[in-house]
Amino acid sequence: MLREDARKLQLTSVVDNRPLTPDVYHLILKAPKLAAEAKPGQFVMVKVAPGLEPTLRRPFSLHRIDREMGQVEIIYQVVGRGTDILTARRAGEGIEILGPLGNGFCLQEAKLIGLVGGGMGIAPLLAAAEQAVQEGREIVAFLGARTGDYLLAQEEFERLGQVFVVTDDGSVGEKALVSKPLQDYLQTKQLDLILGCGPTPMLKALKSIADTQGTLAQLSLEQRMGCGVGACLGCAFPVKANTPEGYIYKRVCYDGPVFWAHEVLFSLPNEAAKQGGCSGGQS
Amino acid sequence: MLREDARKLQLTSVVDNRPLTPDVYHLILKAPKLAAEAKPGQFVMVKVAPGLEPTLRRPFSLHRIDREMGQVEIIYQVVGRGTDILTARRAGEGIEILGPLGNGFCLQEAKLIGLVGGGMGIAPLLAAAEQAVQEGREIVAFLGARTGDYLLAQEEFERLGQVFVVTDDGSVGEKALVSKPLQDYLQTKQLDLILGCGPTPMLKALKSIADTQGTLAQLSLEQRMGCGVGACLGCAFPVKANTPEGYIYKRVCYDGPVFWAHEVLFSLPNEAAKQGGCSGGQS
Amino acid sequence: MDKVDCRVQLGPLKLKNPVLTMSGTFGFGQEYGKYYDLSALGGIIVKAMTANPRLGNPPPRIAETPGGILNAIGLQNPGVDAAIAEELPPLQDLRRRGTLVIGNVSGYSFDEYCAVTKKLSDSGLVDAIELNISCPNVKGGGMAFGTHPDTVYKVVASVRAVCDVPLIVKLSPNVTDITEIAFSAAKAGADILSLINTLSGMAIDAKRRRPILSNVTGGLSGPAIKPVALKMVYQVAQAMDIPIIGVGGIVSGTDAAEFLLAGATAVGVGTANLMDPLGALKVVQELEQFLKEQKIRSVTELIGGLIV
Amino acid sequence: MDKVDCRVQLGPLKLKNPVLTMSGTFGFGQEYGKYYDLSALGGIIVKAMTANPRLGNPPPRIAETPGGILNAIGLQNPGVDAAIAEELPPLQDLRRRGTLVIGNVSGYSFDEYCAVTKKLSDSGLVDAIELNISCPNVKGGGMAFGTHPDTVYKVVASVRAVCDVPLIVKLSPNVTDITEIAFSAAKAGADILSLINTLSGMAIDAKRRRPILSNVTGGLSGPAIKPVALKMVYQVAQAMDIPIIGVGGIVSGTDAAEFLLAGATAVGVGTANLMDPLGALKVVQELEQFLKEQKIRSVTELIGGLIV
Ligand SMILES: Cc1cc2nc3c(=O)[nH]c(=O)nc-3n(C[C@H](O)[C@H](O)[C@H](O)COP(=O)(O)OP(=O)(O)OC[C@H]3O[C@@H](n4cnc5c(N)ncnc54)[C@H](O)[C@@H]3O)c2cc1C
Ligand SMILES: Cc1cc2nc3c(=O)[nH]c(=O)nc-3n(C[C@H](O)[C@H](O)[C@H](O)COP(=O)(O)OP(=O)(O)OC[C@H]3O[C@@H](n4cnc5c(N)ncnc54)[C@H](O)[C@@H]3O)c2cc1C
Ligand SMILES: Cc1cc2nc3c(=O)[nH]c(=O)nc-3n(C[C@H](O)[C@H](O)[C@H](O)COP(=O)(O)O)c2cc1C
Ligand SMILES: Cc1cc2nc3c(=O)[nH]c(=O)nc-3n(C[C@H](O)[C@H](O)[C@H](O)COP(=O)(O)O)c2cc1C
Ligand code: FES
Ligand code: FES
Repeated sequence: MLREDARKLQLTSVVDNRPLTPDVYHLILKAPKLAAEAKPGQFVMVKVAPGLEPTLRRPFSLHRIDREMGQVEIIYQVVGRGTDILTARRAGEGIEILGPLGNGFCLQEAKLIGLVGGGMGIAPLLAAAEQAVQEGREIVAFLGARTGDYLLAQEEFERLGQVFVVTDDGSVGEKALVSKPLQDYLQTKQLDLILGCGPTPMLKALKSIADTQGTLAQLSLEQRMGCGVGACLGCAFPVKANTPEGYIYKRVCYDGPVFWAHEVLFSLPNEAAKQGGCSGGQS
Repeated sequence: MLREDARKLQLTSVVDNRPLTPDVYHLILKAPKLAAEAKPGQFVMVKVAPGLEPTLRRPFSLHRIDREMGQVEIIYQVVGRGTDILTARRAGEGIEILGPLGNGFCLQEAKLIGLVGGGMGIAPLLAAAEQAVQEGREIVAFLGARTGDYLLAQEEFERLGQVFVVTDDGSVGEKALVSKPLQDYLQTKQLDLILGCGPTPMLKALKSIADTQGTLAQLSLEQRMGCGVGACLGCAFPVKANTPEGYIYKRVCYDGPVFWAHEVLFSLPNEAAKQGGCSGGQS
Repeated sequence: MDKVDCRVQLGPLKLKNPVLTMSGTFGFGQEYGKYYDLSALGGIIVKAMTANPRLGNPPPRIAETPGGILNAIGLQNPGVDAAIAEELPPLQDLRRRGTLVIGNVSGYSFDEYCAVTKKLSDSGLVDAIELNISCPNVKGGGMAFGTHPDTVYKVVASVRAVCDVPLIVKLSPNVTDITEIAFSAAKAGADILSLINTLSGMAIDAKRRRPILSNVTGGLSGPAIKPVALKMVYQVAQAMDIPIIGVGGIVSGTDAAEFLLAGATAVGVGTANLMDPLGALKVVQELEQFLKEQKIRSVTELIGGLIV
Repeated sequence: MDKVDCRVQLGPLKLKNPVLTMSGTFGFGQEYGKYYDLSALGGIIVKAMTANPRLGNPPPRIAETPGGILNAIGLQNPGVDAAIAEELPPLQDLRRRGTLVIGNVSGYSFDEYCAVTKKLSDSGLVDAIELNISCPNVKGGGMAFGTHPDTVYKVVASVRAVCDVPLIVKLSPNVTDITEIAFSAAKAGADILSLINTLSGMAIDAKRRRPILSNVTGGLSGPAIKPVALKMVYQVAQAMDIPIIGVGGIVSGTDAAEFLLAGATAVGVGTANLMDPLGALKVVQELEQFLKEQKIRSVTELIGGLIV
């Protein structure tokens, strides 16, 4: 009765779940099947508690994929009910997850890869950096955060390549947005590929830098999700298309979460917002 | 801002929570305030999980009240979602409870007390038996259950007085309903007071025995509850009254859970069931 | 921010804070008054009163559902005369301390609604009257009072004529168009609307093949219905200019803030009282906390403040 | 008990078991087909189709609520022609294996409903058509198709005339009297009713002071609405004699049994698919388990079997 993707529903066990800052946690899961097949940039839907509540699973990117140990790591920020519940899970407890989901980064033939991460967006880039270096590519990381406390995994990146850090408050590195060191860098050097993840304003800036510089860039996007498997159309993100409206909605969970920067739209063409559809209770 | 009863909301900690049979658990809580003031026959409302789900707390009678250790004990059967969740709570975890609630048994001047318990109904009788014996009274217990496995606390009762046991399947004691040994007993002896707890058919039988023999009897009743504190009128039980209908509804949580057998009605007079009230969505 | 101003003006009523406890979930205040000082509340709406004492429905009267509960209490109450004699006097001290006491009136006929209202209004024991017109059992009729604009108009207008205190009309959510009903109630003289009452629902014990409630159906309340309540409050607030008490699934200060943003001037706490005897107090405290954290000086800034 | 018989006759339709997956929560089956063999299902109702491709609403389209979710997808779909060309053909093998494939039709005008229905009916690619008349955005009108008996009658009758396969009409719960609507639909020629669609609702982010859904309001589904759905199914089943697909918050075999007892002949699983990709399969398996445990030989024994 079950088919191949049913393997993605797996009971993992918590190896560790500890706070890095008061509101950012590092979760390590024993999940051999997942570790064996997951790719950087893919994500999982975590059932934060057994039973009916909360209704939906929570999506988190893989921060690290450790094939040898059969483990995956997630870094999550406590922003609401689901992540709050998650903080209570202790080592040894089981957590049901669904994954790996989505497409992951596509490193192509890139020799020198720029990784641009803002805040929690740094998390999934480490997995990509580790894979890239393992494959003999070179990386350079541009990491930004509110304060030094939120600069995730800085040391890990420093072991892998050159790292530029900035913070909003200047507590660590330059007081700037992460687009600044990237732009500075691109004045003199070229990147074969940029991988970006972070808050929307950062991604917008990144897209415009990539567009103007003509650098290929992939962005990992977020959207509120329902199913996580491509069926409910809940996680829509607008991308350019040859339609009368100039765009269509793609599914972050299935067609993404990684998209080419040049296809993504951070604001809709003209009357788009008005073109609603069936509102008020329908779907 | 808080008033005296707010003390009834207390965070207790689990000392032990283990199965006696596959579906009956014994829960021991560290709860010094509760142990200090609770009386046999009172109950607590247990918040089986933090957060919004399940919506309501679950009522359980106190099986044992240990003032010295500052502990209370509950025996519960797993019958649905709430009790199922409760089985997962481990020693050391906190559980919020509300209690003690209700009126408890009233032993009055009784010298010889008969305790009649069926199934889970045996649980609250132990606390009463222990208190009675401590106060120098004599007890005789009539315990019945489906099978021997469900004969709770038989040994504990045997340490306190004479015990008659019966089971539905005859696996332990006589194959009979618990009213049988009670009736036999009453053929030759007199009880000053009967305390009863158990399934409705048993309570009905008990009431009719007490009525015909003229023995005083108190029954501990159950009803689905909302607030547990007497405000919502959710836990109604019909008792005789001088009203045109011949009865009124009392609150199990507040006026009970212990009622005099002679006042309780297990079936309503005549047209009562028809006298509905505001149905379908209202209250 | 140290101090925030929680006072609101709810139509003709002055509230020390926007949190009311809802009818049927708070008795006549007595039980919860043992848990905390009720003067912390903006007001309390007491259990529904009818002309004569009512026994209420046979048990079970409560069923739990995902995120909510169903109830079919059946308006058990001692009747308006006994309530005036015994239940309302102990609450008068609260009124002196600035917490409103509001009577909830139910009935099975126009006459009953009017009679009960008049007695309560004349008693001087309540600051306002809330009309519960969502009861489907109507003498001779069968059609609910609260679900048809014409009937709503008639009952509210009749009651208005005998009511000398501010009149709150409590609307049923079990309707096609809540704004239509709201218009009727307002046109007939309601000073304030409270919405919503419970959604009609049902629970079944599959193994026993029986409904859980003796009454078969009941009213759904609690967090599960919050989205429906929020939407109806928003819809009515958009459509017309009448003060609204937003009710349905409020268990936290944030929930209360959501209703205010949607356009309510006050909020009602029902099922949360059953979930926790300090439920309504927590809403008061958390709402104040919310205002402080968000650096909002007066709760009135939230009212209708949704950015769409 | 070793074997139980799960087959039901749903009006003109034969189902291998009473579990259908509901429109909008199952796409065109493709994604879930990678998780399990869809022939385990009684049938699948595919995503709503309209005359032209539709983009759908801007994100966010989903909000979580206590015990449920709100959605405002906005009928994103490739249009009926593309669906007939690309989405429905891969499902034909399922039909050969006895699992029904049912088209869900939405529209913004009578003409659109009829046009889409006719194309689907003529295509031979679906076993039945489910008419989604709960969409409040109507060309020129503003009144919803599904909330007034006359409009319901008209749209169902028009569609019936061009529909050569069994016609299911899906009712909105956002009405005063669901039986009135059900009667209209039946009189106009519906073979089967499915109820309920989502309840109208709303979610607000209090800190940002904004609605969570870009569309402001959305449709509430999931366990939270089960009591409302059960009650409406029961009410319609009591009032009239038409086969019913019971829908709303079903996540387990016991939930399914409750709907059957209330009077449904089949059940629909929606949000449960989002909660767990094996959600609908589990309902099938648990229902079978329930029958075995309860020593019920045929699932038909449950239908309407509530003891009141
Ligand atoms: C592909 C993907 C990868 C992600 N990776 C990470 C990560 O590595 N680390 C991390 O901290 N966060 C990550 N997020 C965001 C994370 O999913 C949300 O912070 C989380 O779901 C919030 O849940 P909550 O219950 O605490 O918040 P609540 O606000 O209570 O959640 C309510 C609902 O909204 C959804 N929601 C709220 N915020 C977001 C959001 N930003 N994105 C998507 N759904 C949201 C929740 O999933 C839930 O369904 C990722 C999101 C996506 C889509
Ligand atoms: C005063 C009192 C004392 C009790 N003492 C004990 C005890 O010592 N040991 C024990 O095992 N059980 C006792 N019960 C019964 C116990 O409360 C229920 O078995 C329990 O609430 C079931 O919860 P559930 O979530 O597992 O079941 P579910 O059926 O999932 O519960 C659904 C809802 O129905 C209520 N409910 C279901 N069955 C009962 C019932 N029999 N009585 C009251 N509410 C019910 C639940 O509290 C909950 O609100 C007592 C009940 C009362 C009223
Ligand atoms: C147990 C109970 C009894 C109720 N009794 C009444 C009542 O007598 N009169 C009335 O107008 N509403 C009554 N209600 C409805 C509530 O006042 C309130 O409108 C509804 O429960 C929704 O709010 P909530 O979700 O916060 O509970 C009752 C609700 C419950 C749960
Ligand atoms: C994400 C989502 C999309 C939906 N899309 C449709 C749709 O296109 N057509 C339709 O008739 N119903 C649609 N519905 C309603 C469901 O089919 C179903 O009637 C409703 O969700 C109640 O069932 P549930 O509680 O099991 O989800 C949708 C529901 C959800 C959650
Ligand atoms: S979350 Fe359902 S399609 Fe992406
Ligand atoms: S449970 Fe509320 S009055 Fe007893």
